[in-house]
Amino acid sequence: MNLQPDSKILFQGITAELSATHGGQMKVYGTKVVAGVNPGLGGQTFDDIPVFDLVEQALAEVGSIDTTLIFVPAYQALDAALEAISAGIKQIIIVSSGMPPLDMVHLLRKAEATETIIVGPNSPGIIVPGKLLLGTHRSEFYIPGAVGIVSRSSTLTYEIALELTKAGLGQSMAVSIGGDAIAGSSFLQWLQMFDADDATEVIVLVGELGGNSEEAAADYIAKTIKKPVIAYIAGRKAPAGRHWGHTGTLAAVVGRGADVGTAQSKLAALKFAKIPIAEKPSQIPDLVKKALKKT
Amino acid sequence: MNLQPDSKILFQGITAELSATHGGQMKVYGTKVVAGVNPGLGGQTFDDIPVFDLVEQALAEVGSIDTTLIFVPAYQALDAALEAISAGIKQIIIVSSGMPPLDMVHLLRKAEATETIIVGPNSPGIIVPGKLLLGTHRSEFYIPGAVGIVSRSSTLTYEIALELTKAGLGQSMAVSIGGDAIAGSSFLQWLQMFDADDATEVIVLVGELGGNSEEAAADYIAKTIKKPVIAYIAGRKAPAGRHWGHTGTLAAVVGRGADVGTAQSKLAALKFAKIPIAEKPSQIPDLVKKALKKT
Amino acid sequence: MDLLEYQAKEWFRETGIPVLPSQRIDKIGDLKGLKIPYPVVIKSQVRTGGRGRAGGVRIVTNTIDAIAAAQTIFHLPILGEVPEVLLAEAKYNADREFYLAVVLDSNTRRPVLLGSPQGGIDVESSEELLQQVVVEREFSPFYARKLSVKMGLKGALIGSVSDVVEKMYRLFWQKDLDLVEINPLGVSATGELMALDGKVTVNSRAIARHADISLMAQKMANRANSQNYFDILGNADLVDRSGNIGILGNGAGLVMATLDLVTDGGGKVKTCLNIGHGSNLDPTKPSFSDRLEQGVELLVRDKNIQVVLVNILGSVLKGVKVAESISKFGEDRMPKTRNAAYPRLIVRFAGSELDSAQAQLAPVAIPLIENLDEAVLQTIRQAKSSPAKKL
Amino acid sequence: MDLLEYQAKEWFRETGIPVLPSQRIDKIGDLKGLKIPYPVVIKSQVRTGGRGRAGGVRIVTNTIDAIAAAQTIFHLPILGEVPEVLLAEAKYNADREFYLAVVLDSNTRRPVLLGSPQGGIDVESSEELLQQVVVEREFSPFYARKLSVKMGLKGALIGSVSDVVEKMYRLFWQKDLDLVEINPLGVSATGELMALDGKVTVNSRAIARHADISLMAQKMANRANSQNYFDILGNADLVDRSGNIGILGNGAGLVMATLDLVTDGGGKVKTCLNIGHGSNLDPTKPSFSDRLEQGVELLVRDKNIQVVLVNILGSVLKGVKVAESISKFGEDRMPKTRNAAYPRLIVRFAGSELDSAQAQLAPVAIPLIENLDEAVLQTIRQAKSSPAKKL
Repeated sequence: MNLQPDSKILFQGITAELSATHGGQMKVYGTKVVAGVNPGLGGQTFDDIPVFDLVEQALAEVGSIDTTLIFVPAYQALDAALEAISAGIKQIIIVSSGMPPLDMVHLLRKAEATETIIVGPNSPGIIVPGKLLLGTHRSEFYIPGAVGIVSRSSTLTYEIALELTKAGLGQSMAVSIGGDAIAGSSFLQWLQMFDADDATEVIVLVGELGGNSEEAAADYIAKTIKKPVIAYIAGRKAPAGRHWGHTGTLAAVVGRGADVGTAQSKLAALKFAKIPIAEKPSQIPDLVKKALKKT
Repeated sequence: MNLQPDSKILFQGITAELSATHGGQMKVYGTKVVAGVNPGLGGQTFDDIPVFDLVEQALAEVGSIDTTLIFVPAYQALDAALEAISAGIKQIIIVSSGMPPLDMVHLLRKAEATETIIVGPNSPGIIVPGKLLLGTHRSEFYIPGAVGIVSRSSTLTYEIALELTKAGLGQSMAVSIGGDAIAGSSFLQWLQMFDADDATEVIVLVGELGGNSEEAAADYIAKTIKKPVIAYIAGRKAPAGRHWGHTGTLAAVVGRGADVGTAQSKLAALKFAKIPIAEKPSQIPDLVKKALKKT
Repeated sequence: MDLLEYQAKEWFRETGIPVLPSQRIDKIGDLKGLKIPYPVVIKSQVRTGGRGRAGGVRIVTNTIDAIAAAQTIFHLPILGEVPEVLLAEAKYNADREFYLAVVLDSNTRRPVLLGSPQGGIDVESSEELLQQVVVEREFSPFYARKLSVKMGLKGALIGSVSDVVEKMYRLFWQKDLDLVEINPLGVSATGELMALDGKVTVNSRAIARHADISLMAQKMANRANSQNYFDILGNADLVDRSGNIGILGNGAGLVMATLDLVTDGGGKVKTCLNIGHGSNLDPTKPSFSDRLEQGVELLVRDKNIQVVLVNILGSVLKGVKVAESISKFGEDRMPKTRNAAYPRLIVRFAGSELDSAQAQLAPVAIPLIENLDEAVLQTIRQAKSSPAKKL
Repeated sequence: MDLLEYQAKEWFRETGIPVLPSQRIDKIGDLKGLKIPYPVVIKSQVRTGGRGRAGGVRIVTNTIDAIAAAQTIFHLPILGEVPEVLLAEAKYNADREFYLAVVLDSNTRRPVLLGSPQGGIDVESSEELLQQVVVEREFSPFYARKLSVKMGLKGALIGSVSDVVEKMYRLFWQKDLDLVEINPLGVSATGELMALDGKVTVNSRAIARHADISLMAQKMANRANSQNYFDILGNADLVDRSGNIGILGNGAGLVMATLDLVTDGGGKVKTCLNIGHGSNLDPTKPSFSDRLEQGVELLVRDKNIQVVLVNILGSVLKGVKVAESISKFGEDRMPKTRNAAYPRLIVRFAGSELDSAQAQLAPVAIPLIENLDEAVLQTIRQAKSSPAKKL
């Protein structure tokens, strides 16, 4: 993935309000949001960002785009992403929440065929503290450093970052794959990325109940990841079978154990893989420090 | 395209009757039809050809397949071709006629994405006289030689082959792209192939009214093809605007000249490109001989 | 298969494309129960173009005028076609008129979206304004937006016009169409859109897989009393009503080549029938020999046809079988038909078992010739020497 | 959203999946007009499983028995659910029973086809027979045939079962389902297929884009008197009826983490409400500050809740605005609600303008704490010290 500070960013679904809030945040961070797209608003300019009706018009004007951020309403996100793919954009971050999962299935089939990276939906995106903000992470909670954070949440990720920052532990990068049942990128891909990233010394994996990404990650970490990993799982005390706004879909109908997706199942898998587990966010800095001492 | 005599061929939509007629013809010609597929007939054997319910079962049994021939009823042809693509087969000849054109649009989008060659639909396929028969060409009309034939018809191709054969002019290969409005392969692709093919010395282009492939071919020949080309166009005397069983769809609604698709338009384009035109099939051998003398 | 305007608009309505309130008028009496307030537009429902210029569209302001207009239009042929039904529709005040279409393009082998900001009868005279967007991959609404932007639209019209195009495309794909056209798409002063006329062409090969369209096709066929039977056998084409030669062949290219040869030689062909080549993959349809036998019979039955040239080349049937089908015909049916007229059969055949085929046809005096030019020559000679037909 | 059996079967019927003749029974009287010949199966329409074992399915042979059975079933709770309607259906003699399903799988991120040659109540006890086919690319019928072959089917059953699976997939895709299941699919001695029971789960996020499903959802919501209002604001979850703490947060992960902390600390949470993070991209839905204000009010109104912990972290709203929403609430509405009960508000906030936010909340005596552990501690302390509620 191209995460250079000078990479060129497109803002699909830009509005005056979104430009003022998230656009402004990114700009302050030095992220080059070179154009916005919103059909019908073409020709306007929001905070120095020129707006176009079509992605291809934006590209014709500003040249090639490294990453597009999608902020359109949920039912329009598939089309926006397909428009970006059709224009040759290879990195897509979908901030929008509420995308129907079959739209994601449709999109992933296309993305895989065209080797396009999809992060999200329902994701605050990626932040490389001090360098690059691709999405809606609140940069105020982050400082540069050596801890990589990968999670499924947005605000819970800030919570973890805040604890680390207060303890003087900066972050190399934080990414949320998004809380939906069908996500564009996986824990595994990001763990691999962090493992290969020179700036990252320790990885914090932030999971939550639902799905089985954490179980798969635990297994993958034990087998493949060389850097130390600390895990935290939210939802231990949540009643069973609830959605909590995430994980709209449960895959397991038949043929799977009844406890798949519970926080307990995830914690068991992490313990089995001998990964240190934080009981609460405020414990994470201590566990990170211990892990750093060992290396 | 792999047209080796020892290439392994699959027969999708095989039945006892089709096996006896077309299967038998191919076998006599030495074509290696290694398996057949027809859902529900799996486990049977027609003339030594083992039949499977699924393409993947056939592949598991006989190994990889170079080309599949599709003989299924028209409305099932899309699915049969997609099944072949999904199993990794890269050359598909669709013999079936009557495929709705939007099924072809669907198929071509997939075929292009997976770099699969589609010949047909509504095509007798390819014959390399004396070496290989991939389809339903009547081999009795062909003898090996140096004339390449590319056409949109089946029986009219035999007519041309018969005239050449009677005149002692053998053929390097004959292919029909099929008579449908939406064809998997184009005149241009085959002209290019013949131009590069060592066995071919002269090319006979057999066109007919409808569409604008012949006009495009004339232009392409003038600009690109080095070998001599002889053309014949059927349908000069046909009433305008009729389908003649081919070309179910006319693209030109607005924005195109009214005479696009007529034999006259094609003849004009060929004349403009200085390509010798046969008035009738029996004139072709003489024109071929003249062309061969010049080279 | 072309739909009539009112049928196209029914589909538009179901799809959510905005159309005016309208009523189908089968007979003059229907105008009395009109539920649309006047002024009303009475429109001839014909498949041919130029309806407006020919007087097939009239605006009326009361029942008496409506009846008068309808009576006129019911009897007004437009390019030879007299309407069986009319459409009574509300009047619309369009500020501007756009042109929109989705059409299958054999050149790009893709559906193409077409649009012009200058629709109505002007669309062909302002071709340079006609914009195209090829739907390269699977459709998504952004293709429609590309068209809107190419048409020069701005602001809210981009979204509303794209929405209509999107619905047209869904209809196109879902119903296997060759064409769906809205011309004009009325645009009101406030930006409201209305499909004022519609054209829909269903791909003939796909009809059988849509229950609803099959039903429509059946009704049309019954009404038009069309060559339904021929269509089952293959494709029949009337070349020249005054011709006296029939051509039957296996394959479109071969039939066309034969037609060219006969016509070049001075023969006059009335009908060509292509019975197709190869085996039938669909067991519900007639076999090759059935198509051959029934096809020959159909041509022979035509009282204007004096010579039938059967050109069968490399069929799935071997020569003996072909000859069998034809000789059976010679024995069984020829005597009866001979009384009525005097059709001669000339068979051109090349392929395996040629000799046995010739032997088989000799007793019934039907010549079997291998050389195409020779068969054509004999056909023309026979047709010229035949006595004039009594009708 | 789970459909009831009769609703699922209506969709099956429209899609061409074979189902038995059946009638919906809303009240006992409906059984008198039964058009299905006896024997008839009376089935409780509940969403929970194990209906058969619980006595919710009965075979009856005459009207008297039917009425008796219906009266029993109408009053029989199955896993706590009492049916509002019953289904009366013809009886079917199945020779064998298969299991078929299409389900969305978050693991492969694709729909998966499931099938077993041993369906009915046995399917879970013979898991090793359950076959899977992942629909990797766009669906085409060959995926369904793969499933049939994996299930061990031969001959004509390959085609007929695949045909049912194909229709299930079309339904799944077209209606945005999480699951469509036929269990059992009855197979007669002659190979005829029949969907004897059906389960359909619609994805909740997609409901709004299907007019027909939206209508069904609305009716269900009215009937079930569900937490509709909460659903507009975000996702509300009842944790423990006997709890006395309410949690409101912006983000599912954050709310869950807060719940864990409070519970680990000995607090008892009744309800959690996630109002979501970020701006609202859909202008028809309430803004962040609306969600915040209305959410707090909903929790405070609950007479069982004594402390509400509001955990807002890095919201799109700056601290001052968050405090404004909450202080407005403190001024305007707290006095009234204080009379009824005594809910305390504790606000945890971190982010820009923290100090100004604290200053703004001071006058209304609502504590704003930056540290999460500290906010949780105070919440638990308050909840424990609060006097018991009078209901």
